[in-house]
Amino acid sequence: MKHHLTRALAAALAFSIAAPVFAQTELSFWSWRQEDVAAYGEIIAAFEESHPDITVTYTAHEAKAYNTILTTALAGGSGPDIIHTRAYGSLENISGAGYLEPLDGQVDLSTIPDTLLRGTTLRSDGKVYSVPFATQTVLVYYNKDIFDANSITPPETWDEFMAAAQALKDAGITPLANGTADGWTIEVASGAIMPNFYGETFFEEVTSGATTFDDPRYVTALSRMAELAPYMPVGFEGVDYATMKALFTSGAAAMFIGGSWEIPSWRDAGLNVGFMPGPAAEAGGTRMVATWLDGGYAVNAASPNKEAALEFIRFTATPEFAQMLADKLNNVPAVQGATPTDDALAEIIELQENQTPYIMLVAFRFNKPTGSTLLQDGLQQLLTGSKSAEEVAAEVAAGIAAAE
Amino acid sequence: MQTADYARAKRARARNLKLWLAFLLAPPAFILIVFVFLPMASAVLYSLYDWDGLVRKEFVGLDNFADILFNPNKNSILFNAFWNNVKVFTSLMVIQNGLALVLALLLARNPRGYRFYQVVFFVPVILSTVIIGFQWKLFLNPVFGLVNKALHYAGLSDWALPWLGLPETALPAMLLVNSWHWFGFPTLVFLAAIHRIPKDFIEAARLDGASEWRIAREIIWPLMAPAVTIIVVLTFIGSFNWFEIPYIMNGLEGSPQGSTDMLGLLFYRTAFGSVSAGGSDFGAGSALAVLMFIFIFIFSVIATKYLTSREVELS
Amino acid sequence: MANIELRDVNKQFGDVKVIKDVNLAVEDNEFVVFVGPSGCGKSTLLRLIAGLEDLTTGEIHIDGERIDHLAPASRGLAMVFQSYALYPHFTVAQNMGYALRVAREDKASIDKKVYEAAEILQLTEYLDRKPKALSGGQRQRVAIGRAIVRNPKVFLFDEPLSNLDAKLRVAMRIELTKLHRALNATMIYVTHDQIEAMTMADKIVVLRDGIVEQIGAPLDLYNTPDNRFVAGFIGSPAMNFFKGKVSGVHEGGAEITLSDGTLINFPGKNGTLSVGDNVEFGVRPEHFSIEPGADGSLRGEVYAVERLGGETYIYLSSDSQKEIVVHATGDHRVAVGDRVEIGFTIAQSYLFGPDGQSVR
Amino acid sequence: MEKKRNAGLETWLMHIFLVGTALAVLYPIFMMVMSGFKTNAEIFGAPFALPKSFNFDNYIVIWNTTDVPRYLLNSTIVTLISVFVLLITGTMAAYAISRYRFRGSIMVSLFFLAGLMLPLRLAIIPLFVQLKAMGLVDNLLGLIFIYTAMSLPSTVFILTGFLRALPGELEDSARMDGASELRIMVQIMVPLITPAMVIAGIYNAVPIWNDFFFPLIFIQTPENKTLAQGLTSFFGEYSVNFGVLYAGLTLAALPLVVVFIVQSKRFIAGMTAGAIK
Repeated sequence: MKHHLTRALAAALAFSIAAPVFAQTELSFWSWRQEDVAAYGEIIAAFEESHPDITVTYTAHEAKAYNTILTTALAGGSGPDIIHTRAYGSLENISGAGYLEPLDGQVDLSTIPDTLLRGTTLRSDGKVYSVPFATQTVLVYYNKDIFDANSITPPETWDEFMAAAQALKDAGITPLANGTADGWTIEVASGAIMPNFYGETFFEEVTSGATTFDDPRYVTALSRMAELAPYMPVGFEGVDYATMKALFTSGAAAMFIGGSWEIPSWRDAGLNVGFMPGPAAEAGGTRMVATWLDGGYAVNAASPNKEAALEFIRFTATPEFAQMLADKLNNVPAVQGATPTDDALAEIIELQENQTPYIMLVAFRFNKPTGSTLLQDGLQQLLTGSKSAEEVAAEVAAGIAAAE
Repeated sequence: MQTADYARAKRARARNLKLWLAFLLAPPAFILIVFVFLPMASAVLYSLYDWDGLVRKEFVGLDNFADILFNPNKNSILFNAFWNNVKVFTSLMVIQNGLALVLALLLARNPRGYRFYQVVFFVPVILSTVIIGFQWKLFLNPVFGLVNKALHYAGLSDWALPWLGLPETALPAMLLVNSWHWFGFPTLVFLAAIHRIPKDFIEAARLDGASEWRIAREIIWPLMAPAVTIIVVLTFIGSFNWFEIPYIMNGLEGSPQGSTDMLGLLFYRTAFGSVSAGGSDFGAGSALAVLMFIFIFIFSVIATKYLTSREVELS
Repeated sequence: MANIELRDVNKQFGDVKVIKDVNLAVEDNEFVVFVGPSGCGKSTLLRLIAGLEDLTTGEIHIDGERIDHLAPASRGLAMVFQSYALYPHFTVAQNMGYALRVAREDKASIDKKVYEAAEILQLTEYLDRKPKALSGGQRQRVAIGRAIVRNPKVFLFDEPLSNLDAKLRVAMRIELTKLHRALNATMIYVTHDQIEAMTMADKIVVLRDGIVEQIGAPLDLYNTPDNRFVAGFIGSPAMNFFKGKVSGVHEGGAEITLSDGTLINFPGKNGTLSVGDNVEFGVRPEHFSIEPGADGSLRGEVYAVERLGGETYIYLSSDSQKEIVVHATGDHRVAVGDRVEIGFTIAQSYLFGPDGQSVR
Repeated sequence: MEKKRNAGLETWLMHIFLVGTALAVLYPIFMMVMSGFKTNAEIFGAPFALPKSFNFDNYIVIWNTTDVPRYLLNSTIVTLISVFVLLITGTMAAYAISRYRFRGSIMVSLFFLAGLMLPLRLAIIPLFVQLKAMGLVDNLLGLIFIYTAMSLPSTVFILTGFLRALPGELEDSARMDGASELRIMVQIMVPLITPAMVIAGIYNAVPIWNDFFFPLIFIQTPENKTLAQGLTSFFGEYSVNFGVLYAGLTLAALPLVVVFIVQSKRFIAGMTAGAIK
């Protein structure tokens, strides 16, 4: 017993001093993207090849706790040299606190469209703190085999969509895999359905204050969401993200509304999947897709290796990097100039012609309560039938107005 | 030897005793102060400042407290969470500790398999909350879950509900899971207390012709008061710090519609922010932590005092 | 082999004085019993001597040397506790030898001393057992053995027999007395049982509320109690007390009127009494005779009789006295309901003044 | 063995209740272990069924993607040392509080009781700042200190109760025997509360072994990760491979459950027998 303890103590001590010294600059790089570890390994290898004096270590933290881990480390005067940040409100929380290095003038950002740069710009000083990395797009996925077996063609309008759903339901198949247990999944679903009903101009109007969320267009869009309920799984109130995916991959459900990041997992599951934008309000109407900037790469202002870190950040703003992001991660890169080799990726980029901002994340996650909190709660209640579309819209509007 | 020498010798003995006590208390006190009380004191300090997210601004006294308590936009969330914690405490007292009491009384009669039951009942206590949370989340799944499947087989399809998805059932389901996790602990504590009651008391009552129920209520129950004190206080503290099960099973937002929101979740969201609910605010988070601490501390002390006063001395 | 002296010993717990100005001398080889009702401070006094409690003021000397500043083990004492305080995880031998092990004596000598003590106490066959496996009486003997092994100057006993049943208690009483003689040691013994005190003590110290009421040989306390408390505490059944008033004082004597009107003349006893003082008249149950007495008689109605053959206890009551106990030798044919007259003699009765002190 | 004659309705009900409770405990655990051998499709499609084959694919996935032996070693080091330090310091504090009257003793016990009610999670940021200043971030020693501090109050709470129940005459007797205070504590009193120490040890080892919150915040390099943390971070945001998850959970639970079952006799005897009579 005593022996073991001594050995254990010795081991513990050994770990604490086992920080080897290298001649070159070593950069730490934190992320929440655990599924991307291998791809980042390749990307980093490419960077290190051109920068032999710099080593980058990519650490992927547990996604749910990433915020806490990062926040605590930064507030404690610690943290990595390079930070994979989220965008919009989440980014402001740390850039506003001065933990990030402003990038204007230090990094060539000309390859990135302004709309995306806005997602990594601190509103109070107008500076960019993070190089946008990729956009996500809300899509309606459908199982081609099930559609074929039931002779259903991908619906283009809302009425067709409803009819297809009813046909599937009659055939004993759950039309839509989505549930409401994880609030964010239903917000994502709303990103596919609602924009085509509240229209192209609504985002500008509501962000500029010309209208509010109790606008009749928004109420209509909400009531469309309520019509999804009968086509969702039995007990959809308790269906969480994992269950949704299990339903769709197992072929128990025919459609899945989700983000563009899902594609690799459908491929892994060997599914014959097609995707489309949300249905148009009426025949010939536009079919918009909601998109948002997923995050970016930033430099820790307190990093002792700021120059080397900036070097890496400059690398992330190059088309070369964007190409790797598209090839290896199947992401739609924020940096322009990459040519997608993947068909699906190309298709998504095409769909983005008709893009609209994913409304709550892009514009209403800066104050509390966030638009997302309000909308998710509202959608849950709307779909269970405990609140009407008017009530939900009124509550969202009131909540946004009261937010500070 | 002078009188003064004797006095000095006595003082030396008293001083040695003090040194000995200091030797005993210093290391644990040091660890506790450095790793619990100092950080907590800093948290108290943090709560007195205005914070812009992660950056400390000016000293604002009790403004953060006033804000979370009296700002109508925020305090409804606070009160909802608090009320849920109250529900958790009362329900766990009834379900978890009630079950434990019944089992302890049964085991005290030394049934066949006595040892086996003791070990089995305690195994869930050993398992991590993560394991249990994930496990039961899957069991309660409306589509694949064993619970609903079992209900279907039993011909009770109407009873099959999306347990964790409905505001009415989510919290009760979690409470049952928590009870499943922990009931072995109070069972053993109660059983220990029953074993400590001298057998004569119970036998005398049995000879007097008292029913088992009467014996349980009038002899065993009052004499196991110290164990009850420990369990009530620990349940209280545990209930108001409840975090893991709701976090793992329904996430940080206390969904659906705040029905499983707890003070612990609210603190975490407020202090660190979350992807959906927005950025972090150390000031409000720390103020909430301080309020929780004060509340839990005061009530635990009062409860301990009250419960201890009704304990009966044995022998 | 030691004498002990307590000088002006006081002990206070917080604001509560539990021992008040105790002065006491214990002679070499003496068997001294501290007796008194519970809460009188007798155990505290013993613990002060042992060093388990610190004096508030005062001095304790053993063999002329002051020891109250010393740690318990340095005082040359051994103590036997009420619960025996055997170490449950040690065997009998380990229990008995613990003090010697602490004092780093060599193993052979420890074994020898433990064996010797065990022989005296007939414990040799239990040396390897744990206390759990012993009977009450055996545990008691181990506790005593543990004290013997240390060969102390003074043995201290704190109600050592109170956890034994009645029969064993009588046997142990005699054994302890024998042991005292065999060991030739000074012993201080605390009990609330006056029978233990009377049967074992060379000297009894009667305590009440932290004050020494009287010190003396057992029969001295019996025959000439200093005050009403000692008179009532020593002797079984307890002395009968009758309330009365001084109705006359004269040269060398006093005249008392009891509440039932009986007049009693006390020649040669008046102390500082004056007419009208409230006094109490005391007669031990065994000093009443069931016939009119030479110096006076009292009357009462029998409400209970206990006839044991060799002796008879008769319980009387009268208008002015709820209970009078009479202890007579032999069998007496009295029946419940009889009115009887009981006699007393002045020589075997006591008078206590308004301050409760004996009138002499 | 002949059963007693009075096996009446009441006794039957009791047995049914006990067996039912035991099943309710064991079945989910059985399911967890079984699910560790299943594929996702099996878990969703045939949840009640036994796995099609008892292959260790899921375990192999864990073994290949994560450094399980290192995590196991780290968790063992952290748990063992924490519990060891905890029991020593906890016993010291409990002994001082329960066996001596001294001025401020109530304050001291309140001080430790206060720690019991103070969830350290609430002070995570100052704690991080402090550990960083002490050079204990990303260091197993930091975790050991945190766990020891966190578990001290309950240890003191449990041990104080048991120590109070020991008769005072025992230590008086040892004092008369000439034993020093240290010796009385170590040789006489502490051996009598070993059951309580087993209780406090297991009671606190469980949350320490299972904790993933503090390692998430304080441990950054993979070599220093604990098992719970290593597995938690392994189950990435979008991977929903439940078979692997269950295999991991089983793996994480196994060491402690084995320790418990091996020690259960002592532990339960300690719990139910209470202090010495």
